[in-house]
Amino acid sequence: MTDFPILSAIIATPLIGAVVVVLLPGRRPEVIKAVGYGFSVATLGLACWLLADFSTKKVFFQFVESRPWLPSIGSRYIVGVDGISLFMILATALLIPIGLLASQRYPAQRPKAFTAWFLLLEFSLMGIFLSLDLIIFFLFWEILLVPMYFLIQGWGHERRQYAATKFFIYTAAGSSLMLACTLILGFIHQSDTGVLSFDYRVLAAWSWHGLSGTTEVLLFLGFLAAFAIKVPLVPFHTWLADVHTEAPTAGSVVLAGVILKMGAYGLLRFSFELFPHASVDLAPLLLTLGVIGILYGAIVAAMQKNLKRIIAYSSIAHMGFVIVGIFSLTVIGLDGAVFTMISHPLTTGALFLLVGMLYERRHSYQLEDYGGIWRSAPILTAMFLAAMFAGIGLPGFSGFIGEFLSLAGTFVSRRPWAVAGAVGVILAAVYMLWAFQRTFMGKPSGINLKLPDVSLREVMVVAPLLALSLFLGLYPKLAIERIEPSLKRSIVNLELKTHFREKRPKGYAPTKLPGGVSDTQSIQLGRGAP
Amino acid sequence: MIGAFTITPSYYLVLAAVLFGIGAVGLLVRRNVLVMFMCVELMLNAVNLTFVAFAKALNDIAGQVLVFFTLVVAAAEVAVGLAIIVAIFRRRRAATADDLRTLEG
Amino acid sequence: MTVVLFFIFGGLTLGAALGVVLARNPVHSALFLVLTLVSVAVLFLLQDAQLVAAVQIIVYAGAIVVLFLFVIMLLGVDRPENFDEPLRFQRPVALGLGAVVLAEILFLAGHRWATGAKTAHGVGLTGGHFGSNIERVARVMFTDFLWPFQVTAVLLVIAVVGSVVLARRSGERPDPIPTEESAP
Amino acid sequence: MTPPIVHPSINWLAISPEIALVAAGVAIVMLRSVLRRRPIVVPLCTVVAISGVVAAGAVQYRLWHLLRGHRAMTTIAGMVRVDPFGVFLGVVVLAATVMALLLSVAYLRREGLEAPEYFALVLLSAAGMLVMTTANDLIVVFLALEVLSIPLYVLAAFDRRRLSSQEAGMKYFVLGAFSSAVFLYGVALTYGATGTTSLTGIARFLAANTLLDQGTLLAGIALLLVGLGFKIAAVPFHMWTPDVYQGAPTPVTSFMSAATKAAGFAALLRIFGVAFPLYRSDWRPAVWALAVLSLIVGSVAAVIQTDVKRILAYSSIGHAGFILIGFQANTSRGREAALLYLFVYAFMTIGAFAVITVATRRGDDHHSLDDYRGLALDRPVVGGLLIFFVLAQAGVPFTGGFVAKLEVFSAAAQANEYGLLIIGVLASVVAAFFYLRIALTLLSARDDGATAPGGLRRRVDVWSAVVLVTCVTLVIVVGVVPGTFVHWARDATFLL
Amino acid sequence: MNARDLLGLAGIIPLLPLVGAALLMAFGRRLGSPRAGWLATGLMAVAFAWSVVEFAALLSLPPGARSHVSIIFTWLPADQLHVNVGFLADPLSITWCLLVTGVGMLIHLYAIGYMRGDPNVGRFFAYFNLFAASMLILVLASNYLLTFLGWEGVGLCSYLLISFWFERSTAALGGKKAFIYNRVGDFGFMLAMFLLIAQFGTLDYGATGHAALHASGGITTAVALLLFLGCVGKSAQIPLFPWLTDAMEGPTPVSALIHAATMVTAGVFLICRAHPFFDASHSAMTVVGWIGAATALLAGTMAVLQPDLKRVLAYSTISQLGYMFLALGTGAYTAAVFFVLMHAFYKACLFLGAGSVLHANGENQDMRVMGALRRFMPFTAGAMVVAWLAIAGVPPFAGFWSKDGVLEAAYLHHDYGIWAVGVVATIMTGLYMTRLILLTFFGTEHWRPSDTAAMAAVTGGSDDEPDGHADIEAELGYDPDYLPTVVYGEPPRTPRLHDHEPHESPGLIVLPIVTLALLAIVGGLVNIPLHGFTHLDSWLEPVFRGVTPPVAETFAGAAALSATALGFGVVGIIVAFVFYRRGLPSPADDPLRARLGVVGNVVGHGYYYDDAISKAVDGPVRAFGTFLDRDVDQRVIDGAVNGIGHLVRRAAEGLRRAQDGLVRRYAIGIALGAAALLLFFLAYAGR
Repeated sequence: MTDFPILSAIIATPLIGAVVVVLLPGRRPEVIKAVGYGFSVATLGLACWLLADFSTKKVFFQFVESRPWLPSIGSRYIVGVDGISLFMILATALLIPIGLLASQRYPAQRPKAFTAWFLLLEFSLMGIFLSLDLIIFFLFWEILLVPMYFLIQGWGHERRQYAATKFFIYTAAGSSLMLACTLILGFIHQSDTGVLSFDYRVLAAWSWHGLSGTTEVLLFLGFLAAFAIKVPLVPFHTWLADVHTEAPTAGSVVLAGVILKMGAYGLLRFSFELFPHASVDLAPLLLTLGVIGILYGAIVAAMQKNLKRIIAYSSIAHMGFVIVGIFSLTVIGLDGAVFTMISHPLTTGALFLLVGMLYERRHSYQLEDYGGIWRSAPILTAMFLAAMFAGIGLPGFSGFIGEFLSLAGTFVSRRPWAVAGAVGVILAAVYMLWAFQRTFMGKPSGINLKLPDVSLREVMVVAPLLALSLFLGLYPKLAIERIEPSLKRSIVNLELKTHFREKRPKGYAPTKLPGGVSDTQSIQLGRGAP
Repeated sequence: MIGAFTITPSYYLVLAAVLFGIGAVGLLVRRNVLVMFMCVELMLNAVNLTFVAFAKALNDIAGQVLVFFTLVVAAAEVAVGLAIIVAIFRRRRAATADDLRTLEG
Repeated sequence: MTVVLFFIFGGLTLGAALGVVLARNPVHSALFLVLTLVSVAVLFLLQDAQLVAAVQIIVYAGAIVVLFLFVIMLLGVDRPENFDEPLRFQRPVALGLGAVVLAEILFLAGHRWATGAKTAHGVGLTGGHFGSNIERVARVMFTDFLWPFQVTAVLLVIAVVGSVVLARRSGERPDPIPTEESAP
Repeated sequence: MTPPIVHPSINWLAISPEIALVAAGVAIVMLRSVLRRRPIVVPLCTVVAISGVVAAGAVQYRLWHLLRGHRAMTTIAGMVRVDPFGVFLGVVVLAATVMALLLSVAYLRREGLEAPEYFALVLLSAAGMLVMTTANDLIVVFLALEVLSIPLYVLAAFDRRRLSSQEAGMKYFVLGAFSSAVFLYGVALTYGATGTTSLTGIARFLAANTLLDQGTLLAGIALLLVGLGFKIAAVPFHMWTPDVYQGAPTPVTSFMSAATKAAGFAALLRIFGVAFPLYRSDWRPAVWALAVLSLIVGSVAAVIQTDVKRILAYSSIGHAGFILIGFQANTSRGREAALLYLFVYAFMTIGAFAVITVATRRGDDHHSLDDYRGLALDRPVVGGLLIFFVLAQAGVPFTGGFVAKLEVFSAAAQANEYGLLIIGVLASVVAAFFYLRIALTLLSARDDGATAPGGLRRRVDVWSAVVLVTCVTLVIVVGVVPGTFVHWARDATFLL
Repeated sequence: MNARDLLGLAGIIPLLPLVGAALLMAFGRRLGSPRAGWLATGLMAVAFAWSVVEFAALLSLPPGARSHVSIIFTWLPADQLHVNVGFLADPLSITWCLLVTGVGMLIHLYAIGYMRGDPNVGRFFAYFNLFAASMLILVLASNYLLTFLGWEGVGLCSYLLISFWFERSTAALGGKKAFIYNRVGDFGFMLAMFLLIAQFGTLDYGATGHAALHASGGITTAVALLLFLGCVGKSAQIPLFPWLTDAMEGPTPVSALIHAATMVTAGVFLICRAHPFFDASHSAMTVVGWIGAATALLAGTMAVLQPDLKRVLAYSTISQLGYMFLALGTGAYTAAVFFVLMHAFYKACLFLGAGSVLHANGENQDMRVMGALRRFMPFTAGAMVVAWLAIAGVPPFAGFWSKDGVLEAAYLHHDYGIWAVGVVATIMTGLYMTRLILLTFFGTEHWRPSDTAAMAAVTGGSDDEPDGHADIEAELGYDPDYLPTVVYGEPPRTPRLHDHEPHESPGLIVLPIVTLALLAIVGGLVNIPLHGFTHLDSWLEPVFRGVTPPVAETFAGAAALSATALGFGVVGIIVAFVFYRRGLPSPADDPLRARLGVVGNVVGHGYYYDDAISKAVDGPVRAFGTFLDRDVDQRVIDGAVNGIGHLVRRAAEGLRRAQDGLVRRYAIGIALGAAALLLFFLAYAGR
């Protein structure tokens, strides 16, 4: 492996891009768009390089960089990538250029600021998924709000100010508690070990020497506050629909595609290894919330009259599958969860893009304004069909693999929840088909009779997502073999620190880390003391 | 008989405290800014009395020295304060504190 | 003897202070203030603070109050003002708070006021070979308290400059706010 | 045979910053009286003033390098104690001063208020603040308090054309006099309780003998807290803040908000850190209450305010709360956090007020949100800067505001003050709401086609530009590479 | 290249139509009609040929070795679960391949003619090929998950094809309904797979089959029943049958291929594949048997009074599928498979014939306004008569043998109850089929406009505003306003051929019909219950090794059973003749219906089952959803969120009121603070 700091490069490229865009003269929008697009594509290239260099053998973090940042509280700039974050990086790197390309013509005003904010968004997302220091992680986690806020505020629809503020305040409220708990955790760790560090690997290697369970649970809940709002788990979800309805298309794409994953990623990354006992004890609670999310999201989605709201609530349901998969505490379930996190950006991203195209033609998200679009825009309809069935988990598309594995894993460890969750598979069909029928079928009238079909650019925007979804649905091995080692690490780590024992399908050998490493030392060493 | 009953510094200190209280209450209840300043003067005097009493009690001359600084401060404050009043009075002929409430909320 | 004087002038102090607060006419308040100051000066004397007492009379009664009276006359507010309180609850709350604060201070400090070290600055009111009260004050003021003494000088400068700035008649007729274009 | 008077030794270097400022101030007064109303006088005085501050700053720099690494020089009978702590805050004060002066140049010309005395008063007030930062004696603290306050009263009332300005001066004065009287009474009681007003003396006395009747002392501590709480605008002694901030000329407001807070906290930290460490279990809960109240009021009250200067005033109350968190922890980390916060805050707030200064049209009276609507659209740079500064104050990452908050929070966490920590983070979220409100207004187009305050293309004068650039740079630098600054703050926490 | 290598290439069978689908999706629009159709049909023909090759390859192997799994690649490697994309070529799968490709090819051929002139014919054949591919994957899969892939694929195509004429509201709804009902079944299928993973850690047919032998009864029953739920959905058994009748909204070839011949039999296939679990669980078997029997009977009754030609056939399909499950429930797998084959022949023939009739009648599906069509479309009529005799179970037609085998098996399995129900159901079969034939081809003509001019007013036909439909029809290939389906209780439709007379369909349409009719005649030969003629049984024997279908002790016994079944069937035919030998006196009145009265309404409305469901969905279910959305989501949850903001605002207003600009108030504040602090120290001084 070269010593080229590829991760820092991935984080920095969008930032540089944003700065360059800001410095460019504002008179030539096409130049600005081109430049912004170039930088985002460059980031994508780096991400693909990362994928190529990524070793499926290693269990622990790869490409780690570590530099001092805030010595007074022992916080360092540490970045590293493992199977979980790798694909989040790829999803981000993929969606950003697509989002930019989708916004080529609409929204039209102030392309310079739009591009700059969008690249900053990518910058913060990359930071979130790559940073291994809790403080740095929070740094990026929080800065994300700013570009997102200004994107919604500046390029959203009628009630954008309400939505933007709600988004900012609501999510900031959650993450503020996470910050508090991060600090408390760090100082508890210091008083226990004498080392003041927020290095994820250090804290994860440290296993609560006889500290009270309640403390751990409370801290876990503090983190959960941030993650549950981002995911969002069902009672903390109401911001999502509002934001989606008001956000510009590209914003919705990234929001549903990557930002929602931040919550699940946080749970996956932090809850197990930092709060092992708590995550084992609270697993039933979170499973329940996840199942509620699946069913509730689906039912409420079926009640919506607004296309974007429908997809927004469907995302809640999909994220429910992720949560269920995570807290099934089985390798299969975790596979499913992460795989859903990879597939959901593709399908929902495509759906939001298509809805955005409809909006650009019809300037409405209301179902009653549509009907019979199929006649005037067959290609758009075809793409929507594909995206829809990919979304509701048709085998052959990536969505199915994720849902299937999540539920299968849950079924292995906790059957009732899996059964309840599987009902969501039926409901998904209900609301999506309903929406599709109302929008594309039936007799078109008035303007719907002569909506222009998609342009080549628009096909180029959506097609890659669908193609990838199909590819991953038929060859999920590509992703799973890279994800699984990290997930096994989580499970093994849980088993090491707690009395928890993974429930395995009959006749399966207990989970071992690949390459035979499976004992405490390797966990400690592999994490690499800073 | 009277000689048996001596005035300890505590008497002065209590007296000073009361004086301080009167000054404070006065500042709260009077609307006339001039009188409010006078009340401040009362409070400062109470402090002076306290200093002197403590000087007596602790048999430490420093207590009396501190009084001089208080005096200077009092003088300076009064000068500037009155100047402010005069300046305001030039604009609008009202010297009560309640009349000045363009800034609020 | 001291007892009698204390009670006379103590009472006088408080009475006059109340007078300051209660007098409808600012002029009367000012005169009551003089009375307070003088009787406080006597109380100083009773605690062998001769210099302080003298300065009290000279500076306060002599300078400050005169300044007050001067301003009162200048502004022509020397007429009784009406005493009805427009602010609801202001008076009861004020009185209540005053009483409470006073009570608290007395409760706190009441047992034993002066708990401090004796003669911390090495010079007592009496005793030792430090000469008169003036000498003693000077001795401490120009050694231990030299720095604050210097600072007071700055304070006086500020007082002068500040009052000049505010009261200067140059801007008595506030120059009309110039309009945009006339602005540089 | 009276014993001879031993004159205290004087370390001139230690007090030369103050001397420089006072000298400059007096010089200005002299020039004014000599040159009368010649056109040269104002520029000249400006130069003198700034050079005075620079000189003081140079000395501070020297002192910093002398004293770094836990050294201190005590002089003039122990009344002055120059240590890294004092120097650090002194530097903050001087930075605030020089920036306020630079802002004032164009401002005064625009408002037609040019007067040399203005500069003199700013300098003298700054001198008082420096005295405060190095004061080692309660009476010095008190005098410094007056020296820094009285000029501020005058400056607040300086704009003779606006009644609001004079009203601000009046209110500030009345309440200031009141609170300083209270503070002085506290000094007196403390003197009575310990027999001395010297901080180190008090500490020595309290360390030596335990008081059976500590009532007097406690009363004294309480009243001292009141007096200083007023200066730093802590709830419930804050009520003057919004009115005065709104009424005073904007550069003065910036000076007040940045420098006064620094000086006030200098006194607070020093008095309670040096003189009353043994009584921390008594005063820490009290400070806890002040901090919580300040946080809540500071963040909540501003939510419905409509005047930008007022919003910033309330936010400064909130910031006082955050700094109090660091103070309340009463650990070296806490002091470090408070110092860093004061440092960063100075630049954030002066930056914000600088934008307000340059953005508004003449008259300095139109600061309602409606006046600022669309500013960021009509004048992207100016508006963008204001957005940046409010976001920085909101504690957005990669700005100094975030690092400062992070530091105080970590201090609370280390001191196991979890309640305070939680309230603090939540307060910062609520505060974010009204900061966003400002940003929102600046970004939303005016319904009436009118352009932003002060017309579209008003040039920003060079000095204000310098100030703005400095603030932005520092706030960002502290936010991105905080290491060095935190290190300085750490060095400056050394007190005894 | 030996047989095994050939079997290794079984994957080519689904690959061909898959390629076709891809090509048609890409270029179908450009190809247009009829070239697109020919492409699709050609590929199906090749696939059929290849299936024959595979068939031969299997035959060339000894019976014991007639099974080959060819793994293409690892599909889903999660943890130690390894699901492959692999194809299992064995008698069962190849049988179905022959069926799907063979009948499929014929129906493709038919569709070329039927869909001629439809502008979207490319899309149609793309779906058609995609369906075939999915169906073939379903049957060839070597594990449950891959089967599920095909399973969902056929569901998708069924959805797309039912609502192919998407501008017809009924078509759109029908497609949605079909997919959702199927999803309910898939829910069971998925749970079954989860259970398999949890219990056996694999989804391979082979492995699970072996494991099932020594698994606990509870597990096997659970797996069996969950799988059966899937089959119930896919094969439209009680209680998940209503979608199939609405599926008739699709073009008739779709109904023939998907909703008669192939897809709906996927349930039968799945149970055959998973038979070890059913063998191991007697209770599961019983459930299957009874559900099948009940469906056979009830669906039969529902079909009796339907006025709509295609809906009668749909109910008949449900009923016939019931027979298949009846057979499965009695362990007679081969009988079931046999039935599937025969049913595919005659039912496909019937549907195609029906399509031809509609074609000739201007898309009119109302039997009540037909009659005496035999004179105008002799071939169609002849073919359908043959198919009628076949389905009615008249010897020697195919249906006789298959039905006979099923009922005999049921009897010999000692499931007398099931047997009885099945036998009674044959009455219905005879009844409704005879009625259909008589009303359509015999009796009196009702399609002449004059005849029904009186009714023009009340009909929901397209004649309301005839103008402007011609061009739309030209553009779309159909009239979106004309809803062909006629439900029970609707007044007779206006005939749609305005002046001209009905005519025989072109050869391209007739040819497949006739071919299928021939198959319906001779098809029975593959498995006549005489010694030496049970080809199918022996062919499928290796698949169902260990399952011994009961055999009649004596030929007489067998004959008696057959006679009984036949007799009941004939009863039905006779009843039909009694009522309808002259067709209908007038389109409006139906003698049998008049006779049945209330019962008539009940069965006619399908026991109000579907109505009840839709009422429930529109009523309580929707209400609950609205409650969740309006009250819980917006009012309670979001209300709480915004409520906090409101609270802060309130507090702010309070503070603002306190800040009233009066300096003395502010001073009070200071004093208050001082008092509070002092009080604190006073109270706290004790420590």
